[in-house]
Amino acid sequence: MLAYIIRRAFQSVIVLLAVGLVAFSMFRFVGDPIEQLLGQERTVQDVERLREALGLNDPFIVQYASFLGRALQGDFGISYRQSRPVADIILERAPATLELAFVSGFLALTLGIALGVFTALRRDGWAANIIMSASLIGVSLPTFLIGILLIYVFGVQLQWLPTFGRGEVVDLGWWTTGFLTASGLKSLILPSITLGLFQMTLIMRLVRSEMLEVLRQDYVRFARARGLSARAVNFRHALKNTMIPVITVTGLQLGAIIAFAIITETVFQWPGVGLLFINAVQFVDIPVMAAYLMLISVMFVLINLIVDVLYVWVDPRLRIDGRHA
Amino acid sequence: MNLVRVSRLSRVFDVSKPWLNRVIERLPKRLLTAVSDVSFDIPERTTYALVGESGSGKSTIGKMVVGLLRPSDGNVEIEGVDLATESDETTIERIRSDIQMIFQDPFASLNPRWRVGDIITEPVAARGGDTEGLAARLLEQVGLSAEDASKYPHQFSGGQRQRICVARALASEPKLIVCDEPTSALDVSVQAQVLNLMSDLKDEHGLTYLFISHDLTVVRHMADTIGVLYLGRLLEEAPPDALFTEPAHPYSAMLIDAAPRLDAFGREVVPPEGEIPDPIDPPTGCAFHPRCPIATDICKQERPPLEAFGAGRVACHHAGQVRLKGAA
Amino acid sequence: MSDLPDTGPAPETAPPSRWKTAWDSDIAYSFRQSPVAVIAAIVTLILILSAVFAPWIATTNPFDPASLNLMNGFSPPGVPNQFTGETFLLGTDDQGRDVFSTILYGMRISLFVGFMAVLFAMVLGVGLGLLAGYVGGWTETIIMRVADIQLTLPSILVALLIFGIARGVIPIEYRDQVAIWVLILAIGLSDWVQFARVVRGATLVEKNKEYVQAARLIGRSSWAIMFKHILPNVLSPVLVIATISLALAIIAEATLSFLGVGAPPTQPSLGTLIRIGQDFLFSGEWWILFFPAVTLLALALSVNLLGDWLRDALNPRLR
Amino acid sequence: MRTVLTAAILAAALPAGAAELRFASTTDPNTLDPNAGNSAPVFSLLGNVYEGLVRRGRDMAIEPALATSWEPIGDGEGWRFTLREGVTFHGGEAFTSEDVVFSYERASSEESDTSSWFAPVSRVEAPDDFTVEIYTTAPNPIFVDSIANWMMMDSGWAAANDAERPNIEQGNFATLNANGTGPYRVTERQPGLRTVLEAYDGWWGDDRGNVETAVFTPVQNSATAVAALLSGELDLIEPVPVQDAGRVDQADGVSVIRGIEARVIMLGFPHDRDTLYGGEGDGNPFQDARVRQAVAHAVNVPAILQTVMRGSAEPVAQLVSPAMRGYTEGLTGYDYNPDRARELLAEAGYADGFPFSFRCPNDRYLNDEAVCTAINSMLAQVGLDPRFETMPVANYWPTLRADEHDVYLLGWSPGTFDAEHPIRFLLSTPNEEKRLGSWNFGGYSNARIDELLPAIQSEIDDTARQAMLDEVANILVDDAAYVPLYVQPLVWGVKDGVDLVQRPDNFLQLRWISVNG
Amino acid sequence: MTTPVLSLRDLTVDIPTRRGTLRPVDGVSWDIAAGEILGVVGESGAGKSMTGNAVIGLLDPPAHISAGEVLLEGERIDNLTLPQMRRIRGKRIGMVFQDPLTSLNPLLTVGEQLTETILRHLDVSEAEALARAVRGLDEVGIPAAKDRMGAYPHEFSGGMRQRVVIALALCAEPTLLIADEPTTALDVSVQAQITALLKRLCRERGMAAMLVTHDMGVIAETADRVAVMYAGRLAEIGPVAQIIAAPRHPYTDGLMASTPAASAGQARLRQIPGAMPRLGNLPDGCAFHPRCPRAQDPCRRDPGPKVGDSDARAACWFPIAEGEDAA
Repeated sequence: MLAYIIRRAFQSVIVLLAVGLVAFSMFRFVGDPIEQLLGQERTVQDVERLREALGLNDPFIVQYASFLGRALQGDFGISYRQSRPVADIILERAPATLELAFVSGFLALTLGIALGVFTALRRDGWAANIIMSASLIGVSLPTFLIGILLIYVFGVQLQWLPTFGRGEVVDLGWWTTGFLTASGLKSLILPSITLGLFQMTLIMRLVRSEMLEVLRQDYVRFARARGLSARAVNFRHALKNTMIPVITVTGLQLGAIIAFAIITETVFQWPGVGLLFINAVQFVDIPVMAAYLMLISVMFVLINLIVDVLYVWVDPRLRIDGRHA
Repeated sequence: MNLVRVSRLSRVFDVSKPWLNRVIERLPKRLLTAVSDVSFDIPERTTYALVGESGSGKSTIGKMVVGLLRPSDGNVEIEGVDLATESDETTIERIRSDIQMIFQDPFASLNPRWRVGDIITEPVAARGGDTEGLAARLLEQVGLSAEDASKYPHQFSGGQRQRICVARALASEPKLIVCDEPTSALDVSVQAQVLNLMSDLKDEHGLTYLFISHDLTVVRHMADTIGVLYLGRLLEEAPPDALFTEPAHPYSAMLIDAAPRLDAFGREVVPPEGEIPDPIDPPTGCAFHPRCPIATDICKQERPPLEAFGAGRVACHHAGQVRLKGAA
Repeated sequence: MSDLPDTGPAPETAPPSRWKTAWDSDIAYSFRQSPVAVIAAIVTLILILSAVFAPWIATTNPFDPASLNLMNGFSPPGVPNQFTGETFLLGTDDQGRDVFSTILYGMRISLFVGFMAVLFAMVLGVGLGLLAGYVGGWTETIIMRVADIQLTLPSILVALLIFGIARGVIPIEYRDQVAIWVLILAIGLSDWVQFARVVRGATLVEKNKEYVQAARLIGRSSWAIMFKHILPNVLSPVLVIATISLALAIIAEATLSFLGVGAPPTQPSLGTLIRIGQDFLFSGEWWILFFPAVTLLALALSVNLLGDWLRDALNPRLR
Repeated sequence: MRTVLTAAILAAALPAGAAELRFASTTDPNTLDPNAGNSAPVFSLLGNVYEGLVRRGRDMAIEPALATSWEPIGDGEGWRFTLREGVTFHGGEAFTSEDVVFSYERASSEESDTSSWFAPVSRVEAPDDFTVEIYTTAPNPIFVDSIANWMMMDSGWAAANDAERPNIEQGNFATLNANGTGPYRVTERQPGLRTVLEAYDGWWGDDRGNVETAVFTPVQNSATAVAALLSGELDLIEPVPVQDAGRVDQADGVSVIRGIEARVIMLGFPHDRDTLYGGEGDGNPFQDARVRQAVAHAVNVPAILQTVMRGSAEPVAQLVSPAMRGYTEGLTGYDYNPDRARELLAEAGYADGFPFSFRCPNDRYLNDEAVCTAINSMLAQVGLDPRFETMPVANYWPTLRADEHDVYLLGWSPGTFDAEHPIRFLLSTPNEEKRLGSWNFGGYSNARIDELLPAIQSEIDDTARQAMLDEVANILVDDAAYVPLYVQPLVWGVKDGVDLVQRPDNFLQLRWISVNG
Repeated sequence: MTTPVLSLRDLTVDIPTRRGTLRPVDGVSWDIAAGEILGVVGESGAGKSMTGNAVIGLLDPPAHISAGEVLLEGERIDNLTLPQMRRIRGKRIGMVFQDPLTSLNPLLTVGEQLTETILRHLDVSEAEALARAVRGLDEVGIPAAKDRMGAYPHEFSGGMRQRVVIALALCAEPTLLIADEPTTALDVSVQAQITALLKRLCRERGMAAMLVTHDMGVIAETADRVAVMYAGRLAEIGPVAQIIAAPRHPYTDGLMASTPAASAGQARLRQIPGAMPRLGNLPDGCAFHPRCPRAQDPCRRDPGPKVGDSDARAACWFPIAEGEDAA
């Protein structure tokens, strides 16, 4: 296990370096930060002074190296736009995104698995067929359009739910949470549906097909032949085996939730890192963009690692090290 | 004259964990010796059979003979040429076209997306040969009709597919055909058809077979010489009748005894002890000693060499000291 | 050794025609038995055909700026415009473009982008997947790690990156023609990984099958084995993924257009139309958003339904 | 006792009972440092917190603020300001001339983004605690107008918090905190998320409504803001997309307040290129005034205003809006006349049109992309062949600055609210040293305008000055150096019961807001 | 006469498909008495596994029993509801599948799988279930049974795994065991061990068993009686000794003759021409007639009549008389 983690970590570092390089090379094309930093009455001298101060005159590779060097020490630089340390800004925004991603991921996972199991067990039932077809609507409309429609219906027409933001949040140390207030919880509903719908559909369909596959396996037949109850066969035997392939894909999907949060956060003005990133792109706030991308990569790598550990935890066949049957 | 000469053939697979795991978990390198020091010759126009249970290395030998696997040690010479070391392209091509193989699974050995005609002629077409009328001729030779060339494999039954495999094997007019469990996926009545076909073709085309199987009865029917393999080692080599009446090696005797027989109903078999050991960590000395009823100390310490015994060769410290339990 | 009913050789009667064979095949039968698949196929076909024949169906050419009359803007569906008196079936957008015609032309762009992006992703992903699966070793490690990196970067970011680079690199006189291709590249690049993963997995299975060994035995080159032997056998899952990817690519195009990096505003795709239309959601000009959105939904949904059906139909294990 | 007293003061300061106002705008000010960001969002918000020596009234006219009066020194050597007494900063320190001198040094420092305002200033002196003398290198009649956004900071506070100079790239204490003399103080600041302002009881003025607490939330997506206004989550939003104005107006409980902004939207040309950036072959047809006039005739501004802008904007023929000082009355520009446009093109030898690049931002001005798409069609309709492209402003400015453009769209809002401003930035021959023509991307050059600008800048007599401004405006029209299209509209959405004052500079003055009911 | 443990009365299984209804099992009848092992032999597609699945009610839809009866100890079980059937499976009928590797759930320990089965069917405490599980493993010859309870299936060798499967099938002490090709996936030496084990357990427990296999040799050594199936129909049934010594149905004869062992010493094997027909394309009359050397006109019209007594009978128009050379 340890060796596995070390190897993974090593690969992850390479992935991170590559992502960083790609990301950094991209920033040069996003635009010129100076244009966004200085007002219309600035002078050529102002521009030059600021360029020098921000290190924008250095060669690209020097900028990347110094970014990496500082990033290793947890210093992601100062936001051009907000003139504050990027690490602070991201820490401030991360709870919003993480809470949204958590709720969406939770919705996607629980509903996805429940509906997936249901549609697999009632494969030919009308309810299952309706769910299967209807779920495709979730992947047939762009996320932003779903968000806008939800806002229009539930926010503007019915006025049931807030249309933007996180509502009231409670400070718990450096973490801010919307879970503890009614308005915070209400604010979570629409964005998390928007964000989770797509993933839920994917997970549901995956669970269904894997479950159907598992239900055909000999050990399920054998469990049936031993007269085990439907519950034991479907859940104790079939579902657990279904989870093995599902874990991998789900891990990737949860990673995607954080990435997709960009669009949802934009539509709902959700004050998370995704919105921060889109603003950073708009204002060419390179340090924020770089830090965000690194953050996403780290999250992805972490999720991958967790998935691998889970995998071993679920599947005893992977647990043996050195022993041979 | 020997068409095939296999000498001191060995094959080791590295099944170790990755390097880092071994360092951290202090694991040794794990080597699986699939084939260990096997030598035999196949005279032209004869059938040599290799028989053994799973993990005995019989398929690995087959793959090394046809050149799909490289030996770790030892060599295989076909018509005096070792494909692994030969550098002359035309010689390699010539030898290659002299070797063909028939596989176990008639479903997996035909490309499901190719038409039967294309499958059969591929060995010739790939070398730029003339394939005019070839498929039709071959199909008829194996008992199918020429029109079948335009069909796809899934339109045929298992037995018919195996006939197609035979047709493909014949396309390049080979001298040697390695048959790896050619009938173990077939029903008995169909198996008889395929085996008969193979016997007929052997005579018609002057073929040499290396016949690999786990089924003693099939081997006994087909082979001129039988080699018994256990954990990658050749334990005994003998003509079929000698082997089945007077096996010299205790393992051969055990195999023959354990095989279910039609005429032995009501027979109370005392089943053999134990199972095949882990090939990564084979027993010392004679690999069979933990299960051998007549093993002595020397068997644990010394690996017996394969030496001439009776009509064949045997690798046993106590050769010829066992008797079959049931009458053959 | 299965004891299930043999589905092997069919009885030989008079050789049926190719059409008859196709009609009789299991796939065709399962298709006829699935009303959802039939409806989805009809809708897809109608949409594709109307996109292809847009110049003959559409009443105007919305991509010809010289033909537009701004004063026609915001005409409601079927109601004469208050200034020009012209009537438009599905109304007009803010630029006075006939929404019906714009949808047809927009769908052309969306479908073109979708098809080409999937084709690109498929060629790249299948090629790399085959290579990784068949060759193995370092080649495989590198390809699959690159795939990991690719997965780490959300597709939107990849697309933004490619857009930025393209803008910096391509000279202006080509930019208009190239914009679409950049979009295709961007979507395709973010989509190849799943093709590569699936093909690699299937290749790993196929390469150990005996027909591949038979081909190796006669000395066929790796190239021939990969493309002539293995490729045709890994195409079923590829087909399924391609179908679903097509729907995803169409939506990705819409999302990129929403973020303002999609098709140029003078040649709006469905996504651009939706982006434009969503500005008018509150203002009462619902048709500018509604019709393109419904078209997109119909297109993506029917393609998805087809993909869904295809997945089940091509998966013999579920039969 | 003390509580009662506070309550009494409160009651006096807030006439109609304390109220909370939740308002939103698209852009969050990037800083609270009045010298670190020279942009409308910064000044709009800080205008409630900091004050200058002078300020603009409801009608945009300059009126006394921290200075009670001012007068020229000698014959245009500078200006002498008499400061208001009894003013305290939010932190409690008294406001004196020392703070003014400090604020000058800070605002004009190299690190400051507002230093250009002080280019004409030679020195600043403080003869006593409540008098300040600002000397200029040349007579400067509009100097007082130009410093309405120059905000007074407390020298002691800045020193104590190590914020004596603005720091654009690193930020400092003043980036997140503010200590002004204005009617509101910042009690909470979460950049990009939420800013809370509370009424400052110690403010010297009395012209204020009843907003006790104001919560500002940046909402980039205007549609989201509209939804929030309609659903009652916000009391005031700025802007309402023009297309939604009608809907908001009709909705119950909310209404729209319209006005015209200071910003003029125009088309620019590539005057100094030898060959076109997006063209084919040699030559630059836009150097021929007839071609530029043809463009002006080709654009159907009324139609754009009617449809794309929903009748919310006003056409204009010059670079400033009627609300600005120095606006030229009675000027007419080019009418929509496609036939004339084709004639002019034919006269210039381009009857068959020619290809050129036409670039627009898509996230800078109201409906910029839609306006440009419409213009693109109109140019095509007179036979021209524009290669149209839109991009985010982050890419747009760099390409313009790199001279990668032919025809382009530009909006200009004069920071001084004076017609001189666009002449300096847009019409002067570009000259880095003199800081002239820095946004004149097309490189337009006209000797007469270059000659008139210094005269305008130093002319104290309003009539003479207006005559010169009129002359420039007419040159602009004759030459079609730019094609002014319209003045960008101001459209705010408010909840019923919110009374406010909307100024063309789009600044939101909380003290003029009353919330009833 | 005691009631047989299992009685099949004209059992017929149908699979409706779009090309018509397939009939993988067609009118099969037999009895198995307590302590008796009935070997069911036939080639792929003969319907032998399908018969076993039909008995225990594990037919995959759309396959279903369309006619006939299944009686377990005299009581009809083919018309039970699913919950009722679940009470019978494992409890009164045990089943063993071909592949021990895939029959066990890889994620649960052997002990967990055993105890869940015991607790499901027997009203015992958990401790008692554990004890029984250990006993069960011990009985099938798993060494150190107690220590192996916590082991996962992949930690066992192939032969041991099949022993575990047998322990699982028998842990609730059923009266009938259906073993579907239990040794096909095993090596010869292990195969002998497993057949010996099955024989011993049936004898010790007085359990009836239905042993499905394609290997005549295994039947010969294990079964008391043998049923030969062809294309879903029962071709011949009778005591092992009698069938092997004197088969009456030409198919039985051909099947045994085509094994290489039977032709030892001959240059060519005796082969049955052709292949078993597809279910959708069964010939009229006796399904074997196109391959049968003895076929005559009646064979092409009607299935063979039953010949012989209830103990040993064949379905053939022209059965082979004792001592006659079939070929």
